[in-house]
Amino acid sequence: MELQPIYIQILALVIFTIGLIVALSRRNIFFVLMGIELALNAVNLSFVGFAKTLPADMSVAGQIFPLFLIAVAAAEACVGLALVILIFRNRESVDSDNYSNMKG
Amino acid sequence: MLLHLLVLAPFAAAILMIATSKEDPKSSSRLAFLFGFAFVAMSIALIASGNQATEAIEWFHIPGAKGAVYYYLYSHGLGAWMVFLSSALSLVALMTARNSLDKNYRNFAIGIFALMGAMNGTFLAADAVLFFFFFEAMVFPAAVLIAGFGGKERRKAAMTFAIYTLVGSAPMMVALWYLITLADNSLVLSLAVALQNLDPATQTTLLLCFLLAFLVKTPIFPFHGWQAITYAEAPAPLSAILTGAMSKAGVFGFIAWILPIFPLSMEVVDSMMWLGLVTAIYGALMALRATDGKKLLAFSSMSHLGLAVAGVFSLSESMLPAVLVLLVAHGLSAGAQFYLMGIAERFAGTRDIEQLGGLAARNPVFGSLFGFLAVLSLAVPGTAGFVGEFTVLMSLWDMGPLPALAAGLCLILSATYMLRFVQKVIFGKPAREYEDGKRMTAIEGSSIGVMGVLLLVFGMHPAFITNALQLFDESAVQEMNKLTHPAEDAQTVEASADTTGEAIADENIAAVAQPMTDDDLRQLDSNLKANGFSDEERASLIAQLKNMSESEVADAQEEGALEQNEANVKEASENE
Amino acid sequence: MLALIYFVVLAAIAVVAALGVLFSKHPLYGGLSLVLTMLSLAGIYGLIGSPFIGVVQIMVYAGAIMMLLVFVISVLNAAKDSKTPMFDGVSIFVVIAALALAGLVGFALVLSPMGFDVTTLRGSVEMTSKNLFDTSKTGPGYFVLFEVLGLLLLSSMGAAVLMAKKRLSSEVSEEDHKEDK
Amino acid sequence: MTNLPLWIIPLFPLLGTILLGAIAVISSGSKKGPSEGFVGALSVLFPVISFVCVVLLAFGMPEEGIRETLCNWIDIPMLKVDIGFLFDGLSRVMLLFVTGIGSLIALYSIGYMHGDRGFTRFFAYINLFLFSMIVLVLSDSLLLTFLGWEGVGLCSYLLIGFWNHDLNNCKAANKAFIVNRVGDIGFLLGMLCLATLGGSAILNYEALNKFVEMLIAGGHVELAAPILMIAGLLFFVGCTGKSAQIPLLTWLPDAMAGPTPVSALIHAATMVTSGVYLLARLSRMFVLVPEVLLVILIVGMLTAFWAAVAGLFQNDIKKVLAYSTISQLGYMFMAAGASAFDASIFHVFTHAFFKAALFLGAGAVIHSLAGEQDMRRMGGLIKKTPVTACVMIFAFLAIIGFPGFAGFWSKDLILERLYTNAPFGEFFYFAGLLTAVITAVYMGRLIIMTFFGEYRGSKESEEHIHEAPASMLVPMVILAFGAVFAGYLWADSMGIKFFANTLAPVVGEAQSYSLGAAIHHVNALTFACFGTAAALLGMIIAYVVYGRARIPQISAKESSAPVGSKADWTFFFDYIHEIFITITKAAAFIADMVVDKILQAIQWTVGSIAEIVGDGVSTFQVRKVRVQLTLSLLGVAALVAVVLLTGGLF
Repeated sequence: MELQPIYIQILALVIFTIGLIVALSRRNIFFVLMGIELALNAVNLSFVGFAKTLPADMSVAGQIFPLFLIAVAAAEACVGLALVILIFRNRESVDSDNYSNMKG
Repeated sequence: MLLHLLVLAPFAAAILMIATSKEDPKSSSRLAFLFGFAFVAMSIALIASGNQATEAIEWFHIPGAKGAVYYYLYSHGLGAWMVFLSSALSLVALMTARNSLDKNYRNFAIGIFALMGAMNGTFLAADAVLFFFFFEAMVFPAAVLIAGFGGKERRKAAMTFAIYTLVGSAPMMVALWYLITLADNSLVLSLAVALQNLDPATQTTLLLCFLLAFLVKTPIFPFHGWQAITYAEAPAPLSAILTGAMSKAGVFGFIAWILPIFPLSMEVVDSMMWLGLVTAIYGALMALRATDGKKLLAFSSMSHLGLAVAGVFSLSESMLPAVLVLLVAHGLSAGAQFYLMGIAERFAGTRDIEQLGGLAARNPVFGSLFGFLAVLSLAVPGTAGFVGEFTVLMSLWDMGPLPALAAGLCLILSATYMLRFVQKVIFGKPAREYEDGKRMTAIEGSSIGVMGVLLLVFGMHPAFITNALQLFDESAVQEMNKLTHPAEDAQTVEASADTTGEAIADENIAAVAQPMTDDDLRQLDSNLKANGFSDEERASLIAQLKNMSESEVADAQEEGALEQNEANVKEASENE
Repeated sequence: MLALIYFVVLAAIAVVAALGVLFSKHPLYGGLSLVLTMLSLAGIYGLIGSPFIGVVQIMVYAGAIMMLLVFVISVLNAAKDSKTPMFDGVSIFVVIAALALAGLVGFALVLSPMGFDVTTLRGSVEMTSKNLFDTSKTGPGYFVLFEVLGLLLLSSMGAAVLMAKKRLSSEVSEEDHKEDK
Repeated sequence: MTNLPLWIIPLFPLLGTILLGAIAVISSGSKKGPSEGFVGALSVLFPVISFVCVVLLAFGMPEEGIRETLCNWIDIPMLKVDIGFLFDGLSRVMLLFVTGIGSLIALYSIGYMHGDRGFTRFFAYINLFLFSMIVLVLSDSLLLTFLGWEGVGLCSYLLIGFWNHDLNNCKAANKAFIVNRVGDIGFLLGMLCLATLGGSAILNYEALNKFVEMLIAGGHVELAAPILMIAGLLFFVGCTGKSAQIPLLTWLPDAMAGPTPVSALIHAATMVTSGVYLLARLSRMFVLVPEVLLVILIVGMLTAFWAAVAGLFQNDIKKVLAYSTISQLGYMFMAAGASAFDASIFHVFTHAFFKAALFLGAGAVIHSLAGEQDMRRMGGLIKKTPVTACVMIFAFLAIIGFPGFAGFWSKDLILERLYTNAPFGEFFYFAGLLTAVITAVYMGRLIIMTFFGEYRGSKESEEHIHEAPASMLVPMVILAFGAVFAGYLWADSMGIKFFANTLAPVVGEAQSYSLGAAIHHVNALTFACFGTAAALLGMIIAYVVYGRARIPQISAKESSAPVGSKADWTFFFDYIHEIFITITKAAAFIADMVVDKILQAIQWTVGSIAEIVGDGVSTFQVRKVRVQLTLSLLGVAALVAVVLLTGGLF
């Protein structure tokens, strides 16, 4: 019984699914943001896990890309939180269903 | 250079027009006229200078396609004449709109120039994707102009027009994309080659997709729902352009894209021809009942274009020049009639022909012009319309007497509705009292009059039109080949292209009537023998033929003799 | 074998913490569980030979981003919203859809064979910096991406500042309110 | 003087058209209009010049005629046609009387149209008509003839509807044009039919004749006969349209709505005879298909008889003349059907004189009565307008075939040829003779009701009756001379065969082919006696029936159209046409109200379905963003499933 890459992938999949469920099923806007973070983390893990199955040069991309993803996540969190605060000031609510004023 | 100018300069002109004053129609109209004249002059130069092509510039790559999409313009006689129609009608539209629109003249001119550029692009594009691009681009300025300057139901009309034409050409886009993923690039020849390798079912599907776009644009019978309301609600100058030039894009598509690309089966050709004839008769019947003057003209153009499409799909030798003359004649006469109807509407305040009447007495110059153009659109001999319709009828006669009879019925009906139209609009007494609106100005009258005179001139000497016609000549085919296959297998492509483009390609070959040679006579002799002619009969006939072809210098007689022996042979076989 | 045990432990912690995010009522607890997930993921990174990413994960993700989130949650008192139910009818639908997707993807994963490669490069600082800042023409060109990312961060910071500025005046927010209507 | 180019003949009327048309358009804005003297002089000048040209050419014409190709017209594959002119015996005769009578009638019109608002326009049309007519008879190919053919139809339309403020005139004009159009399509299809046989070159008359010669010489007539028969029938349809034969004859009586000079020029003397001209021109082709000739013969006979009877019931003086014209055209067609093309052209020639004289006389009567056309309000005019009456009476004697007058020679010739040439000759001869009797009756009725007895109009209008001005009388008198003496160009029983000789190069060969060797030699005198007897009998009947002032008094309101069973007889073919019109209208109705509505319904249904679906989806979207996202999640799942199931495309 050795560690297999498939275990890593399944872990990533589980976390990703939980992230999706959090993001979509919770109505609190903070949980939505956290769900997205969770899903992003799972993707990072998947990248690295796959990178380890590739030979020398090809494994580089999979290990660099998570760095970029983390940076993008940072930017996303920054803007997302600012938005949440702004909307919260206007609506006095963290219920994401209340935010929808998209008119078709 | 000329080609680039004709396609791109209208857009530049449209942008330049933005710089003119919106409030002062005088200054902007002067600039617009200047541009308009320049474009007409360029289009005449284009016709005069014969076939030409630009350098093929790589434009962009479509994902999945093998080759690049080229910005590649190519002018042949057909396209050049259509460009002439679009620029000439645009000029007259700018002139007539000058009196009807005051404040927004500038915006109108911008729209017209954009439309003209798109139309010119459609008629000159040698690359299928480029063609499609312009084909779609035509819709937008036209729809915007209808929505901005039309009559009471202008929004509905613009929506109907845009949705119908865009939805109609959507399948073509898909089919085109599919084809260019298989072809080396998107020029006609490579598309035709690519299509040959497909199985028949796929070919038919692709053909139907292409046909639909042109059927809607022309429009042909079950797809004409947009036409009447659009032409009626659009401002009259725009209606003139729509019917005179834009609807030609449909027929042009049949000739320049469908025929060379698709190997057509007999059923398709037959059903398309009948569809055209049904459109012709249906349009004429609808025109008989129409009470809205512009709708009447719309149905009349539908009828004429149906005839043109029927002519295209008769696929006879003389089809191409015949249809071209018919299209030019129809473009000029229908355009002029729309302008006149617009002036009548402005003058009397209505376009309901039951409400009009007596304009000949109230406004004699207008009345004479109106009557003159109505007569010209009736295909009276001596006008271009006659040459077109007679030759189209002749092509149809090739397919059998029944299509020709149907077309003849259509001509009778066209006389009926046109006379009714004339009678209701300019004769009799007005049905109600009204204040006279703006009269026809000298510039409008003379520009429309020039169109009438052009019709007469083309009618007496249609060679002006037909001489420009060298569709798909040798050099162009080679040019395209070079682009398609840089060096190695140009040979094979040419061979296969010849077979696919046969319907078109043998036009030029057949034009040259050969004098009789001894071989022909021998051939004839054996034919006759096979058909059971006795020796003396053969000898006498051949002696006669020899005498005729020797004594007669004029090639007319030669052709007569040639045809005669063909006819004899044909009859002989019938006799058996 | 040892690696597997470490992995199982870390994975269990990560999954449990992730489930904690899902079921916690107050966002603050949710945020803290999320931090826990990230820490255990960082451990897994180290375990499979990418220590640099693990370190960055701890420093940037768990350290900076999540702390920002937790900070905001504590600043906004109303973040805990007792009126809003944790789950509603839609949630069931979501769970079914997500599980369906997960099942399918998992099925695909299980079907595809894969194994660790012995020649795989270790995701050390050295390897990362060599590739990331390789400015030679033949190189992978990550540095351009790196610069672009810098711009992205800068602009997102600017955006955040702009939105924060609006917050300062109450009139503006009223206007916003109108606009939103 | 034969070095005159041929194109000069149509050139002058064309110039006249352009000039007068320009004057008409330019002056239409002004109140007063251009000077009538100036315009009148111009409009007579151009026809006269071309008449002079024709005369000069006619005297120097070589036996085989002059051919001249002006330029190329249509040149596309399959169709090469030149603009060329052919001046031979046939076109010489036609041109002489077309330009001659045209000039006279232009002169007459100056007086008749005096003071009309559209004076200039009228003469522009007249010149255009002469141009078209000259092109029709002068052209050397069918296509160019067709140009003239439609051109004269167009002018006829314009001139019938000349007083276009009255919609009834417009309707008559429309009817004329549309009925003619039906015939024209026949002509057009006939041309196409010929072209399939021998290419477009065969549309040239000379090539056609050569082709026919070749067929005869090669003995292939029976091979080509089916196609030639169709072509012949189609051409004949064209002729029935233009020459008002059964079944396309209803337009001619209505066409009398136009000014009287127009009726005289177009609807009596020239245009309506172009059908006969075409038959003569294509005689070489027609004689190959005797079946078609038989059809022509029967149609001609029926037309002649029917129109003569219908003429008996008319009260409108111009309508009587219109039906008489149809009847006489029927004679000409009978002659052509009996392959006596020269006789039919001869009748065209004499008919042009006496019918034009009759129409001009009727015009003068109408003019003097200030527009009154109903014969029941005339009578006794011989005392007030003696010159007009004399002209009319001479022309009357000519039309009934009174010995010595023009009609006598031509009509007798036709009857004689009918007897000798036609199949069932006796029957057709008898029908022709009967028609001649009826002709004499209705023409006698016209003369009696108009010129004899008491004046039956109102008293105050009697004061204003006056003789027409000189410009009207001069042409009338000249035409009356023609009506008397034109027949002596071919006085068969006197041995003068000048006319037959001039036509011989054109139609002689055809006739001899048709008749073969067996030419009956009969005593011309016998036929002359029968003819004279018929005319006298008709006159006596007319005198007995109408001479004793048995004309019922009528109220002022009553229309001049016949009523009751007489109307049924008169309008029989109108009723038949009505059927076709109704069918067309029904088809249009179905197209408009059924087919189009169905298409619109489909269009509307598709549109509204799209709208409903769009609306539904958009309301769905607005409320629940999460639901929508989850849906997209499911979509992704579905895609994954597809990829798994298909194993991936690439």
